[in-house]
Amino acid sequence: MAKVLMKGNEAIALAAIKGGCDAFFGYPITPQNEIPEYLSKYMNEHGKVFVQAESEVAAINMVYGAAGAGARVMTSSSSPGIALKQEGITYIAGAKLPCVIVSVMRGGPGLGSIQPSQSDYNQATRGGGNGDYHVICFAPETIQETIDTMKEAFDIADYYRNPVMVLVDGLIGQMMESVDFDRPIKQRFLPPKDWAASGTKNHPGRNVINSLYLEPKDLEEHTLGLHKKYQSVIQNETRYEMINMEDPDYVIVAYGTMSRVARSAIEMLEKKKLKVGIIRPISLWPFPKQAFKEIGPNCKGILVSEMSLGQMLQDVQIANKGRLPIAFYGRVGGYVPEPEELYDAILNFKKWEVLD
Amino acid sequence: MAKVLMKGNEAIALAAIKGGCDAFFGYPITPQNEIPEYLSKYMNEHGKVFVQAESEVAAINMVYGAAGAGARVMTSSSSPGIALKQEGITYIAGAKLPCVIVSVMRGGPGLGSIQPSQSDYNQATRGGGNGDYHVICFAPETIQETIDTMKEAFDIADYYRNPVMVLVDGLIGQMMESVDFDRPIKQRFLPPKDWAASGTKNHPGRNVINSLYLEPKDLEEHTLGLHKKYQSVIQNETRYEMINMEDPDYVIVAYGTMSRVARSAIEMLEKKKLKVGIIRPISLWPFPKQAFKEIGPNCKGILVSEMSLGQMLQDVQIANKGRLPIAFYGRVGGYVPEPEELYDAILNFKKWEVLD
Amino acid sequence: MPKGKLTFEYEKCKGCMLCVAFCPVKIMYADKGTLNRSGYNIIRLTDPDKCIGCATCALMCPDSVITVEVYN
Amino acid sequence: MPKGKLTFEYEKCKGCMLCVAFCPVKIMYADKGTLNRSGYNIIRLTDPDKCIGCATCALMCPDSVITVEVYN
Amino acid sequence: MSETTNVKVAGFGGQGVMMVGQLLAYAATDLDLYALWYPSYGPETRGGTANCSVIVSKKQINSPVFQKATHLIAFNQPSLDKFHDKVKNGGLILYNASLIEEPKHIDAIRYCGVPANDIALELGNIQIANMVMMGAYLALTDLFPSQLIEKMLAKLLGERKAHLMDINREAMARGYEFAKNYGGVHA
Amino acid sequence: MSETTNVKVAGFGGQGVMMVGQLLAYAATDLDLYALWYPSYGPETRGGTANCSVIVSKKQINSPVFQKATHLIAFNQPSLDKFHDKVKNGGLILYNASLIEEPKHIDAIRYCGVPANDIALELGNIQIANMVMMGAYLALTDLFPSQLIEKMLAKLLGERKAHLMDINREAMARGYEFAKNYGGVHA
Amino acid sequence: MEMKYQKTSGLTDNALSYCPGCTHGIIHKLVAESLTELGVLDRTVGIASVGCSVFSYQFFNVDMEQAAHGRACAAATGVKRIHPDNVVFTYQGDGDLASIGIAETIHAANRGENITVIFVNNAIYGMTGGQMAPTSLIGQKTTTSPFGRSVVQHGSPIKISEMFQHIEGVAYLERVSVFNPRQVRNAKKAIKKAFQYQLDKKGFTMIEILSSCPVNWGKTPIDALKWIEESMVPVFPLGVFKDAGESHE
Amino acid sequence: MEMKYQKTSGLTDNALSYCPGCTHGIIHKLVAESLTELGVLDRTVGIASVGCSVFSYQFFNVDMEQAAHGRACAAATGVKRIHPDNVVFTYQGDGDLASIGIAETIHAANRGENITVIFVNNAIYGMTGGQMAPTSLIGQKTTTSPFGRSVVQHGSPIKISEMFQHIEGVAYLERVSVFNPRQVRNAKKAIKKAFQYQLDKKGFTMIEILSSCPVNWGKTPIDALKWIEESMVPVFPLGVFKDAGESHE
Ligand SMILES: Cc1ncc(C[n+]2csc(CCOP(=O)(O)OP(=O)(O)O)c2C)c(N)n1
Ligand SMILES: Cc1ncc(C[n+]2csc(CCOP(=O)(O)OP(=O)(O)O)c2C)c(N)n1
Ligand code: SF4
Ligand code: SF4
Ligand code: SF4
Ligand code: SF4
Ligand code: SF4
Ligand code: SF4
Ligand SMILES: [Mg+2]
Ligand SMILES: [Mg+2]
Repeated sequence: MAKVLMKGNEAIALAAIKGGCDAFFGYPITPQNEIPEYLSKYMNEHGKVFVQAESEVAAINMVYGAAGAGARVMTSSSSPGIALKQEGITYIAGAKLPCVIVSVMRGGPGLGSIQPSQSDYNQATRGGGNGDYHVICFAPETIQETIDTMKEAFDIADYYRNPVMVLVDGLIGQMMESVDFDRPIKQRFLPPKDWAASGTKNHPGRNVINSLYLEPKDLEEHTLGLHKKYQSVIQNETRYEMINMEDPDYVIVAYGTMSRVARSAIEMLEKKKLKVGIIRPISLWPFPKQAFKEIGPNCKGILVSEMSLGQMLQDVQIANKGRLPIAFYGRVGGYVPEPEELYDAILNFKKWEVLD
Repeated sequence: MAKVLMKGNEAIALAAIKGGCDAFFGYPITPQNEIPEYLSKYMNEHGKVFVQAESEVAAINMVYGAAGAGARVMTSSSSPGIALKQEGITYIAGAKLPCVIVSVMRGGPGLGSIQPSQSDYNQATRGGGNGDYHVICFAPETIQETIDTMKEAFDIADYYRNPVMVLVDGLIGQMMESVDFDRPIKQRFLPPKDWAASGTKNHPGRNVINSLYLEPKDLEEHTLGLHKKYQSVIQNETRYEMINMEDPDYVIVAYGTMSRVARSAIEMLEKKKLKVGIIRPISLWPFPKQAFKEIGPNCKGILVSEMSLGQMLQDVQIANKGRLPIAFYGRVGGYVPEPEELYDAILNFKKWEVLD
Repeated sequence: MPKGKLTFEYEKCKGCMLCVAFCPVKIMYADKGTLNRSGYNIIRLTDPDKCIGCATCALMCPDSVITVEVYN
Repeated sequence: MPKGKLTFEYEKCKGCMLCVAFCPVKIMYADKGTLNRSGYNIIRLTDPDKCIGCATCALMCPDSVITVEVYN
Repeated sequence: MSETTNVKVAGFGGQGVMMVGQLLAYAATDLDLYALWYPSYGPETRGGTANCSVIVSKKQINSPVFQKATHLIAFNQPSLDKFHDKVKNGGLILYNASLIEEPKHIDAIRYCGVPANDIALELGNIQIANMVMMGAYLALTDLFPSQLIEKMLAKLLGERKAHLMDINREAMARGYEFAKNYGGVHA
Repeated sequence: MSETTNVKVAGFGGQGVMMVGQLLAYAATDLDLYALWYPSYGPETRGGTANCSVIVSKKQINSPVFQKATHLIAFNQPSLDKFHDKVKNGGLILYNASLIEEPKHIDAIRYCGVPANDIALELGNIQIANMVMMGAYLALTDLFPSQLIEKMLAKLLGERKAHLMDINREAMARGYEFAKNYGGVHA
Repeated sequence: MEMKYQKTSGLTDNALSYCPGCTHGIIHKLVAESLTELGVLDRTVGIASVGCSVFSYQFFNVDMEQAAHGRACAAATGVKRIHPDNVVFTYQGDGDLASIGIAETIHAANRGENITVIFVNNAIYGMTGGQMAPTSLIGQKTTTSPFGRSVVQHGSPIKISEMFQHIEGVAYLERVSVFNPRQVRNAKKAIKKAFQYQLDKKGFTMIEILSSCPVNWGKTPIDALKWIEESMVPVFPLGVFKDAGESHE
Repeated sequence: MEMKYQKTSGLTDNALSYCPGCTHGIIHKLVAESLTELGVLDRTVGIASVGCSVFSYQFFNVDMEQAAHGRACAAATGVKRIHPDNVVFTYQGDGDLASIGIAETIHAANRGENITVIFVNNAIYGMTGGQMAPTSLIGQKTTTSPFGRSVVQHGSPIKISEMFQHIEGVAYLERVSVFNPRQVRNAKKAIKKAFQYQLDKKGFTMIEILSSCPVNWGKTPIDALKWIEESMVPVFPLGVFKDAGESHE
């Protein structure tokens, strides 16, 4: 397949099909509607399942049901819609089920707006469901990377029996770029789903999908088991890109759309003879803490930039361990900062420094 | 009123009435059922509003409606129930409405268990709703403190026009202690709610309760306005207790039930000639970062202890800025660590140290 | 002699043609030559004298563009 | 000669008395002297010979405590 | 009375276990002592067993949980089995001898078996076995005078159930008496 | 063609603004250039105005947003008003003269007003005013040959709408011609 | 000269955000006129829902709350319980009310909340760009039912009024439309009556209004009205489904 | 000797967690017996809901999923769409189905999901300790309606079967009870018929079963059965509410 120009949301949909998605359950919400719209056509044509649920709550619980029955399942939504899915997501995590959740961020809080934003970082990485669980969360920066991530997401979910979230902002969902659907993804050994509730004739024993453990002993054991799995995710799935990081004067930390803006900004800064590197977290959970150890000794500070008022900022603070000064530059409301703004923010680092 | 022996949940309910609560909307869930049960009787008798909603989602949106109409409103729930309220909470925050949310934590993830836990720290402090918003969150350690907090919570919510969460674990909800309902609370000047949607005859102009701002300019302005408010909350409402903190050998950081366990543990450690202090965050958001600056120079490390696998831990990491080694000791599943366990954890600090 | 007098708030008109369609005496039309600020053709009467002042146009107008007064 | 033969899984019995209440020949009773491990009085027959093997007791038992066989 | 007493009360649901614990906590509060009562509210509450913990102390109570109880009041066999090893040396195990076999004794612990069900049945009401145990408990410890517990019970029962006071009082007295004369008490 | 071209296309909803932008992006992709298209999808899309941005580049496109456009194609007055000051020095403003008054010119910018609606109406279909503008745009820039845009358009219309190719082609030609002969073009 | 028809003072001067010819605009007028005529504008609180009518808080000249998608009836319950003497209404689309919000709506009705629900059924998700609604008709092509709604895959259009007539808390329930002047006048009557019942504290009232979405139906505004009459009405018959009459207080 | 009645192999050997005399136990047997007799245990997936029956995943001898409170029908939809040839059923209480889960239940019905819903209506929230349910009777005292349910404050008990009969996707819908041996036998018939309809791919089937909660009603198990007969049945009349008969495929 040659390169094609495609809208982010449609690319996500097609990539899901290429990634072996068996079923989609979702509820309309801007700015991700092209995902269900595309899939309503093509899942049908491929003999797969597409259900427009009555709500986000219903959708995520259909995902629970279908994932528990052994399928490769996805849902997609946007900010307030993801909020409604939080209970379902913690159930899925608690029952050790695989699924893919696409979150296309818009402005908040509340109904907010439909413009792009990154202010659902906390929502994506800290849940909002109850309990000690994690959702593996990837935040690609281009439509190409979004496609590659989507295709792999189903395998990762199956491999760890854990929900995987692909987190983009509304801009990535709405824009078009030229992309290639045939790039290979990592091959993983995926054991048969002999744990699935599909009728006892399909497997030995009786399978139960469940997250209830009333006995403290059982729940602690279960939770520690999850914890152990998360350690292996941290070990194996942490992803980030180091850009221009040989002994930089400053480092910008940015993900998704913002890292692209940062790329443009550092080109401008180079002309000012400022060497600015970028740490681009690709996995937001697990957050690539180790990247920060590699920052050279001459770095004067870290600029975190988000389309929010500072959410990933906290992960950077944890990773930085007080070593370097941290500044924050963010825009909200639907504004995507322009390269010039980051350029200025680096030049006026002190002004944006996060004190205390 | 003399001291009375009272169950935590019932004390919460009575304190709400004393705090001037006009209306309760909630849905049953263990281990907080005594709150609505108590209120179903007494709100009625006091001519106030009690509605058992059809779900947590409905309950929080009734809270939205009633708070928008100018009332002092509360809801209460537990872990998966709070998850379902996340959309409503971000709407309330986005629309600048006051309300009190009581969260009585049980085990998770998913259905988990009904035993006490503290694994909803992230849920409480990082939302799970969308957007850049904050819920002011207090975590008292005794029933007495819970009462005092509840009584004040309505004023704080009104003062900042922001949701306030009172976060306790199921143990505090279920146990009985002797308490005094007549302790005074801080007096605040609360301006009349001339912004409320109560009919135009009750105020000048037309009032609209809303969180939608489609124009980037408007939403950014709105969000920055919220942000400014949050700065003043940080300034004025950050609460913590420093226990035995004159030049300690170690510091335990614990909140709620765990800080009580820590109090017992440091008594045991004193006999071992170890001077161990406690930083007890009372407000979880805003988190009392400044307390950590006051840790004396001879401290060898910070032990964070939670009934979770480490959630507040991250706030401690941020506050600590890499200064002291941090260890973590947590139990989950419904187990409340016993003082002996913290005692051991301090003695074997290295074993529990959080690396990387 | 017209029985009704119409006033249009032209800038609110969206050119939907509902007034035109339901006018019982068929005297309304969209003026293709005139756009309002939103880019819609505004509505005029071919023959104001024939207006019977029934206000059906105003009733059906979703955007409250039309005011109808009647001569009494 | 009894028509039915009853077997009880005593440990599952919760002493709810539904079997007792619905036995058409009223031959069942709770033995106050015998508790099972859960603390419930177990059920016995006053007069096994009178059992007609109708299995109403078993039908109504929520806990599937009773097995009924009939002599043929 | 020692500075802090940790009591565990355990039995079948319906045996009135929670109430025994609460009465102790109410009594402590009445004396201006610190008190904390905490129920198990887990899966065991339906059909199975129930238990509660009480802490009575002269000073502010910190940890609401304790590893070892000073006193165990066990109403049935599973409860004794479960909590037998969670009693402090020097502690007391009071058990309902109607339903529990005499346990193997550990030296550092006092034992007392009271046939609470039998006494209650004698008095004509199985429901008051718990107050028989309460009476015995008061006899074996110096925690509270019987009158105080009676006063608390009266409050708890309220007017609507005031007619039950007599039989409860009698149950306590019988338990008290039995324990006072109990030969098996060690130490 | 310069390394990177930023185009802003803006007008009323329904004027075919999005399609003009998409055709440019498709054409770039066909030439193996990098292309990025991004629509406004905000409140303005219902009834009000709509706009899209296109970036065409010889190298990987980083920032998907730009502060200043190289070229502005304005279909109505509000769009010109909104984006006039967001055009780079040395840039181009192409406007629909049927609906837009001639703007005050800034020296460093080229202007071209095409009466696109009028030409389209002449051709008998107001819907193709956008392709008139497209033709003019191609005449004024060296971005793409008309044939390439026609090829892309054919793809976009598909078989079902293939019959519309002719009139669209003619619209482009008329726009092209008009712009080539346009006196008002500066620089 | 006598005023025969003018913009009601129940609406603000803000231009409506609806597409050309969308009958949301007509329904807005009817609600606003009713409240004005009943003289209750100054004690009314309206609840805007999420859908094309989300901006109705800018249009109704009364105090308004904007509620989360589907939760208008919950928010209305909150308001009404605090201010029982206020007039409280919700304005909701079919996606909002019949899909995500059906639980909140049924339970407000079942509690007999003394509120009025204006239920605008246009058989589509208008605001989000034309996805299938639970009320979409069999065969109707939408952006998420590209091959047409099918009984087997999607089920039949949900009949809200038919279901709600069995709810005891419902005092008045009528299905109307606005596809011609006569229907508009009738719709107005129904809406006003519903508010009157609320003033009389009779309980939950709901008016289901078959409305158009020319843009997402791909029709001219006039053809859209025809489609209501010819395609929707046979599936959603007009009429009074419940009228409890006398107050139950 | 011939076996007349024994524990069905459709149930596991785990002791049921229900209170003494709770008819959840009887209903469990009927469901399990039906599945056993139809020979479909090995291709059945059951959905346990949240309520006293949450542990039903330990009791039914089939593959099970435990679903979030109220979402059993959504989870069942997920399973059924993946495995259309499996038998899929939910087992839900009145709090689960009629309160928090009514949206999911209605929409599964409306889509005509080919699943069977076992709806255990005991007019109370059993598991959480006896709070008011939407089906609680007028005057019924519960822990959250201490003065008794009242029409004015809480509304009347919700009639699920009455409402659902209007949903086109519903193939079979009956309300039964288990308060005496005859009713138990009748309930069994209804349940088995519902599963048979599912096997015949007729669409959504639901059996509403009036059940007891002796503990939270404060009654002996036997008095509780009487209360079903004397107090509940008049409010929730037994009978077939819908029977679509022939397959609609
Ligand atoms: C929780 C949530 N889910 C989804 C959306 C997206 N959304 C906005 S409006 C709408 C549907 C509107 O349809 P309807 O209620 O029929 O109103 P209409 O626009 O047709 O008048 C949806 C799904 C949202 N804003 N919030
Ligand atoms: C989201 C959520 N809300 C509330 C609860 C608490 N809860 C557990 S069971 C239950 C009600 C059960 O009542 P019902 O469905 O009637 O079942 P029953 O116990 O009566 O059989 C509730 C509210 C929960 N587990 N999850
Ligand atoms: S008032 Fe009646 S006759 Fe006059 S223009 Fe309007 S619709 Fe036509
Ligand atoms: S009905 Fe109103 S908006 Fe429509 S064309 Fe007529 S005047 Fe304009
Ligand atoms: S089988 Fe019939 S007669 Fe025999 S004990 Fe049981 S109910 Fe009684
Ligand atoms: S019905 Fe069953 S559980 Fe109940 S008493 Fe009889 S045998 Fe025991
Ligand atoms: S999208 Fe449809 S319902 Fe919404 S305003 Fe436009 S025409 Fe009306
Ligand atoms: S609480 Fe009620 S419904 Fe639940 S098991 Fe006990 S008796 Fe049955
Ligand atoms: Mg609609
Ligand atoms: Mg129930």
